[in-house]
Amino acid sequence: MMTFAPLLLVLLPVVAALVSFALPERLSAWRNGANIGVAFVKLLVVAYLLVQAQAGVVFEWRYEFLPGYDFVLRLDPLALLFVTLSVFLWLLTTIYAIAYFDRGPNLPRFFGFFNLCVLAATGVAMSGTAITFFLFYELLTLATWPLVAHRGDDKSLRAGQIYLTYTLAGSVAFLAGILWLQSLVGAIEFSAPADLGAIPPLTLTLIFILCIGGLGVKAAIIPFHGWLPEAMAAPAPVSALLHAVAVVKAGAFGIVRVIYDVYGIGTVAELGLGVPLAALASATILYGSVRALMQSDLKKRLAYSTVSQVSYIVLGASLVGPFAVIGGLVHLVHQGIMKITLFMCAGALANRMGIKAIAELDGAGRLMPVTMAAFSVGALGMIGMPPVAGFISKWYLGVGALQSDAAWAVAVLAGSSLLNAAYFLPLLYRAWLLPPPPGRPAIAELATTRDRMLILPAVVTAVVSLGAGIFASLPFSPLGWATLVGLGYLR
Amino acid sequence: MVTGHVYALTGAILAGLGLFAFIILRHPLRQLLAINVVGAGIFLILGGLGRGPDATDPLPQALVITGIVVAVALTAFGAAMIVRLAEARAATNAATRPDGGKPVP
Amino acid sequence: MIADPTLLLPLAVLWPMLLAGLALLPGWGSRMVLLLPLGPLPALAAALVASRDVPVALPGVLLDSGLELGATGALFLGGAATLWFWAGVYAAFYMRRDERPAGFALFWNLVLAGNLGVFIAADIVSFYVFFALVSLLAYPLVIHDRQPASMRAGTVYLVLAVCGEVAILVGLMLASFGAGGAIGIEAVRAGLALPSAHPAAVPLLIAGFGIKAGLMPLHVWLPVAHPAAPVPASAVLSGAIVKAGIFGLVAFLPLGMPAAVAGNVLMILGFSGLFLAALMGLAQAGAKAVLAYSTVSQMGLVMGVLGFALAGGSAPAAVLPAVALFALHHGLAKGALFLGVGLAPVCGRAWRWGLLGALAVLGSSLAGMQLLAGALVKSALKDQAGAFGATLIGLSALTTALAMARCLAVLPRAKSRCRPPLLMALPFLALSGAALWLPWLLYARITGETPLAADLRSLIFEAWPLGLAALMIAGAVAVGLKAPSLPEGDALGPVQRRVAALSAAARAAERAGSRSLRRSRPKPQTVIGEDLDRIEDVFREGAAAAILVLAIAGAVVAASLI
Amino acid sequence: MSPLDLLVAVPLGFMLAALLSGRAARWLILPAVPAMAGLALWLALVPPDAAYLVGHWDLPLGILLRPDGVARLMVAATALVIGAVGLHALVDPPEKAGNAAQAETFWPLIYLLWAGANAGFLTTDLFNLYVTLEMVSLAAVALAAMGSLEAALRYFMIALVGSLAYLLGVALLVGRYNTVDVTLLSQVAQPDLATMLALGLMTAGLLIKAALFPLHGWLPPAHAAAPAPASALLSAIAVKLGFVILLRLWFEAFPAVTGPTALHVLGGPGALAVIYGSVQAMRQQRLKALVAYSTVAQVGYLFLAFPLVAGAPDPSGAWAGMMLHAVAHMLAKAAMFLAAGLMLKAAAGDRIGDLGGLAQAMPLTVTAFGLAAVSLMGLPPSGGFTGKFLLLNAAIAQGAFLYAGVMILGGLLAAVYFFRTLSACFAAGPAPREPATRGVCTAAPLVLAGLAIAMGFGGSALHNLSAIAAPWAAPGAAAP
Repeated sequence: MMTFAPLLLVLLPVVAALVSFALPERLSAWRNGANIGVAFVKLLVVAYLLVQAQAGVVFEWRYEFLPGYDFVLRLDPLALLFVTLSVFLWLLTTIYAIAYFDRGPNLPRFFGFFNLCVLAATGVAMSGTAITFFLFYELLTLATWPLVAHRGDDKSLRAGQIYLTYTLAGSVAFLAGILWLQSLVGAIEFSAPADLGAIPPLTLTLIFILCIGGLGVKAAIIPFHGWLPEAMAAPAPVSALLHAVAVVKAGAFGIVRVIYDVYGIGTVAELGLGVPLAALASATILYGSVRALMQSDLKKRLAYSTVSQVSYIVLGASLVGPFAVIGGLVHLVHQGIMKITLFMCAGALANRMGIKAIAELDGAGRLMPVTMAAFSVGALGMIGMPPVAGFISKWYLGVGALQSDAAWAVAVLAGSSLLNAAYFLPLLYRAWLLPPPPGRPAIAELATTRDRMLILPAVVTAVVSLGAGIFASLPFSPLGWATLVGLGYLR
Repeated sequence: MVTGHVYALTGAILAGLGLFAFIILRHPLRQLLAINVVGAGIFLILGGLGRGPDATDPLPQALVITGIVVAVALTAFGAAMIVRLAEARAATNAATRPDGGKPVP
Repeated sequence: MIADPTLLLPLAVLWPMLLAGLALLPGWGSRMVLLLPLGPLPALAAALVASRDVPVALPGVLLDSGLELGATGALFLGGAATLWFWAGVYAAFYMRRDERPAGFALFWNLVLAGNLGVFIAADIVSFYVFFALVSLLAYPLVIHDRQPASMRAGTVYLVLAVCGEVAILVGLMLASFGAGGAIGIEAVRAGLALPSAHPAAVPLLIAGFGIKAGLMPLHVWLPVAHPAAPVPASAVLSGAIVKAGIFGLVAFLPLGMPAAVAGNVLMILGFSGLFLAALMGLAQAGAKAVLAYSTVSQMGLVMGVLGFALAGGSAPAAVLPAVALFALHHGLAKGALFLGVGLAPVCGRAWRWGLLGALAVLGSSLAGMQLLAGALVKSALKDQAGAFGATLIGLSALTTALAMARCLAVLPRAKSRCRPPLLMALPFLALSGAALWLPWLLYARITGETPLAADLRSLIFEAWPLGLAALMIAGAVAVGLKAPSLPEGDALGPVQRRVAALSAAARAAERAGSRSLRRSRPKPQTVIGEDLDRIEDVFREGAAAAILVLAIAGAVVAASLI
Repeated sequence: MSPLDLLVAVPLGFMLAALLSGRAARWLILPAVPAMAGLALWLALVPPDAAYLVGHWDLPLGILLRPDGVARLMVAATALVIGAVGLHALVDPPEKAGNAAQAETFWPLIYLLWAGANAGFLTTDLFNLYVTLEMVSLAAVALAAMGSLEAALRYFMIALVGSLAYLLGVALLVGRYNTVDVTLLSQVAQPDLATMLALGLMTAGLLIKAALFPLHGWLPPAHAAAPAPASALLSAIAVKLGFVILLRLWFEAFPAVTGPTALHVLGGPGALAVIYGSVQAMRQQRLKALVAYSTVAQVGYLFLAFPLVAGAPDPSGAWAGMMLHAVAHMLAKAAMFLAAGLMLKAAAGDRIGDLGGLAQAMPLTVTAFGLAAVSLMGLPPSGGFTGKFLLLNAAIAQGAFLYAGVMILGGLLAAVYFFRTLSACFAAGPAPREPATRGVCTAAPLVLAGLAIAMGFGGSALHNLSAIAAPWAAPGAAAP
């Protein structure tokens, strides 16, 4: 029966999406209940799967959607890593979104696409073939667009256009890449890298560039990162999900898949493709950080920070050393948890106090201490401050870079840490140490249920990101799981 | 030269003339007539080429008859449309004229 | 009560964290300030009774970390715990009416946890975690009073602390990689001693720890940050927290394996700091600033010796006890000095003389006055510093003594008839006593020599710099010489001004650049659009269709013929 | 009895009934939809070798109806499209204000179109195809005339040119081979000048009907001006007949005549059509004109597929891709026109900028438009994607990177103009004029678009269906 487990993970959000679309606004309580309920059930399923996967069971569901091309949902450890992240964060973001919007316009549409978006993210994670991956990857693009353009004002619509322009262009490049490769080796399964020995290196390199370039758009690698800061026009729950789990992560995850499951480490090393990609990722890390430093809008700064942080994953994946892989994979999770904390806090600040610009943060810590405490944990984690989870990622990436003979990457990490500190610490400084503008009352952060639903998800993620750092070596910690995945590739 | 070929050649010339007319003429009615000339040419070709040395082949004949029926129907339809369009234009013109737009007899 | 004394190690760090957590409870802030002295008690117990060199594994935490108390670590731990305890007593009284008791108690305890954790970490990851804790969370202590000067000091502190963190992180990564991915401190240190170790690892570690310990060119934060904090915080900053940096060097420098370049550089920087910082301290107007420069100077001494040992390949077993002993003495004495400076405003007439006397004794001990504890620990260090180093250490007595005199001279005045409260005086006295007594107690056990082994004559002969200092001080007082005045943080001001100018220029350039990009451009869309409209009109003509039919028919024929 | 002749006869019967029943004609759609759907399903399930000779005359005189994969797919899609459009029109009759008689002419016309299209898809007799072509053209022109007489007349004239060119080709073939049956022709065809000329003339004529660039000039004004249900039928069905006949000619009758180069005479304009149609669509300010130009671009894909099918070592993939693309386009484009019609009724004006606020006012209709757009853009999961995927696969496998590039570019350009429209719907706007539409009206485009999306999940079944009695599968008739 549990071979249907992967399918269940895909179908549950569909149910939630349909319920969301169908229920009229006056039944919003039912809609909210359905959303949280489905998210919770999904979390239970994932918990079961995690335990099973720990024992070595790999669930797979297969359906021939075209002759020779199978639609495969496969829950290998790498997939579970991403699935767990997205399902967990989805539950929290759903709660957060319900509180954030309360009674805004167009909520059935919002929650419907929200569910589709997460469906696509889990689908991306579970895809067992390149074509399945592409299906979900595109679904993600489409389902995210109405979320980005949700507000319907000029800025959001423009953001939506830019988002689509970038991501669709990326998708077709990726599609061209996988089609090309398929024309040479047949359908691409992720269970084991295909035998690429007979293909000329130049062709392989070109295909690699197409695939990585295409995926790099979503992963916001320079010069394809332009859409991400623009997409900040979206409501906070969307930004949170977009940055933490759904879109950028799908890109980064795809890059990991391409390197490890399509090409295989050996081929990538033979072709000498890892180092240029790592260099590009490094450039992105530094560039994103520098740009973040120059922003005066809180969400923009966070957005550029994402540009920078997601490339850590790519860096780790492209360095192809044991520690680097683990570092990249674990950062996939850590960055997600920490960045979603930051965005949920930023949204709460905007929602409760109207704070959008960094200059308005003065005294926020005194007015909303719980929110800012969670924000601070996230920010410190982004800097790589122990014992928040970000430190663990950086540690593994750094040692991994050395193992791969790429000491320069350590310099990149160090420079990025400094820049991260330079753009996050002033925020904390303003929030905690400067006096609030006169006449601004403190916010009762936990007064009503809605208030609590707005703040507590961020607190939970903040605590989790602390826990993921402090208890990094437990078997079910992100690090433990990433190690399991990483060792699988290096065996 | 077989008689059939004469017919076919004539048909080809007719078709060419009709096509030429269709290209240089602008009025829809004239274009419709030009197309009828082309059609006539084609039926001649069909009939002429189908005319065997000994017996007449029934197939081209059947085709020509069917073709002529279709052509007549289409011509009628086209002519009706042209008339309808002329009426509509007249009505528009009348409506925009200062005298209040009485239908022109 | 506690069955296994090794359990004291986790408790030593968890207990202050628990106290910190309690401070977060609404309304508990001032209560927790009163409980500040409780924080270091488990650590003190651990330093006294916990078994040495028995690792305590903490499976699942961080990267499967562990805690372990070594002999050197125990000295550092004990000294720091003592200082923290008495500073805590002092703070409980001093901060009792503070505006922000919760914040103070929170960060005090967290920094305490980090500071103690550094000394007992068994692996580099937990070491780094504790180091970051002590390093970065001291920032709120520095800026506790929110005065503009403190805020500036805090910013400088934070910038350099973060830079130091990154240097240490990278250094540790390189070191761990060199040790084959091991994270145990012993294994990593052994890896650093290997010739295959990455050449940047040791310099980065020296730079990172040097920042914390006030290595000369990296010291600029220290003289501005230490005086900015409230008195008890200054005491632990200068007495205990800088020791985290020293302990980092102690723990990671690959002693026993000659490393000429790194060692010599460290030695030169350390010894120049020893003198230059003391001289700069002379030019300070605030007593706490003078003490802070004195800390830089004394730490320079330790690092100079460590540099010498590193360059020469001395065995760690010989060097480390001496360093630990010196650190113990300096920590307690410097802590007492800061507390004493804090006492000055509440010491009226008679009390003031008593205070000055006590401070003078402490100062003399720091300067290495014979028969005081300072001389003892310095003699232990001199044995490890080579002939030249020993001479320099001897000479430094002159500058240190002058600096201490300067400190006394600029001691804040008190309103008349003030009487120091017991809870502030007691910690001062207790620390002073500990500083002067503990080295005597421990000297034999640590160095294996009896104190005062040398004969009295040579001792007196060696005291000539101190005599010279006394003469100079007397002369200065006699002629009413005014000391030159330097801003706190010497090189900092000019650097800050230039950074500000550069960033302003960069912003201006960026604005100009974006303006030029925004200029309007002609729109090619309209031109092409009109052409497309004309083309489309052609296609709509029946005539065009007829011609195209002929063309396509021809094309099919032509192409089929090919 | 066989579904083959019933599929033609039944709509003709309905047409007569509609002509006779005047204002009540609209209700005939209720029995017609299940009847035709049942027949189409029956057709899909008949054995592969089923055939029907009309009037039981033998070849070459008789007319053979043959249910190959192409016919099955196209007949089924036609039934779906006309059925949905018919039900839509039943509730919301396509008439201009003050011209109630128009609605009456609509009903006989769709049955004529239905009969003509079914006959055209099923028959393999080139002359019979001419007749069906004319039936469909007649119905199409009349439908177009419901919107703009002028555009319809232009369409009519150009279509006549096409018909005559086709007829001339048929005449040449009759003279040369004395038969007009595709199967017989494939056995006797010689690559001589007369055959080539005939093929060229027929191809050119059919390209007019199929509106391939540069012969598409008639399409945008006619499709944009007609009432929405009429536009849906025109774009979905009328242009497909020309395409299907071209398939018969090039792959069944004359594979031995046409060389690989000749196929590029179709593929090249196909590629150009994709680009040109997309560029023009991007420039349109009116919603329906945009959708109409999108048809121009989509037709391009169908012809771009010709060289890919012929050039593939195993043409089954490219063939299925082409057919899936055609069917997906039928469903999606019909859905899109219906949705556009509903949107324009509610919107402040017919420009894209006037669509503001519609996403809130009529979410289901905008959803239908969006789903149709997804399929037309070739984004997964959808029939459009599956089709394009197979075509791209074939193109890349045979190194036709130019065609592959055009397909990819075309998808991107489509995304640009469709998302511009969707964006406009999302924008804040004035309160729509007629916020509530009736259920069936909304459901019809939604169902069609949903089917276009659902095709993405049934790729294997459709692939196998398209392969039934395909020309490349028959021994000896393989593509060159």
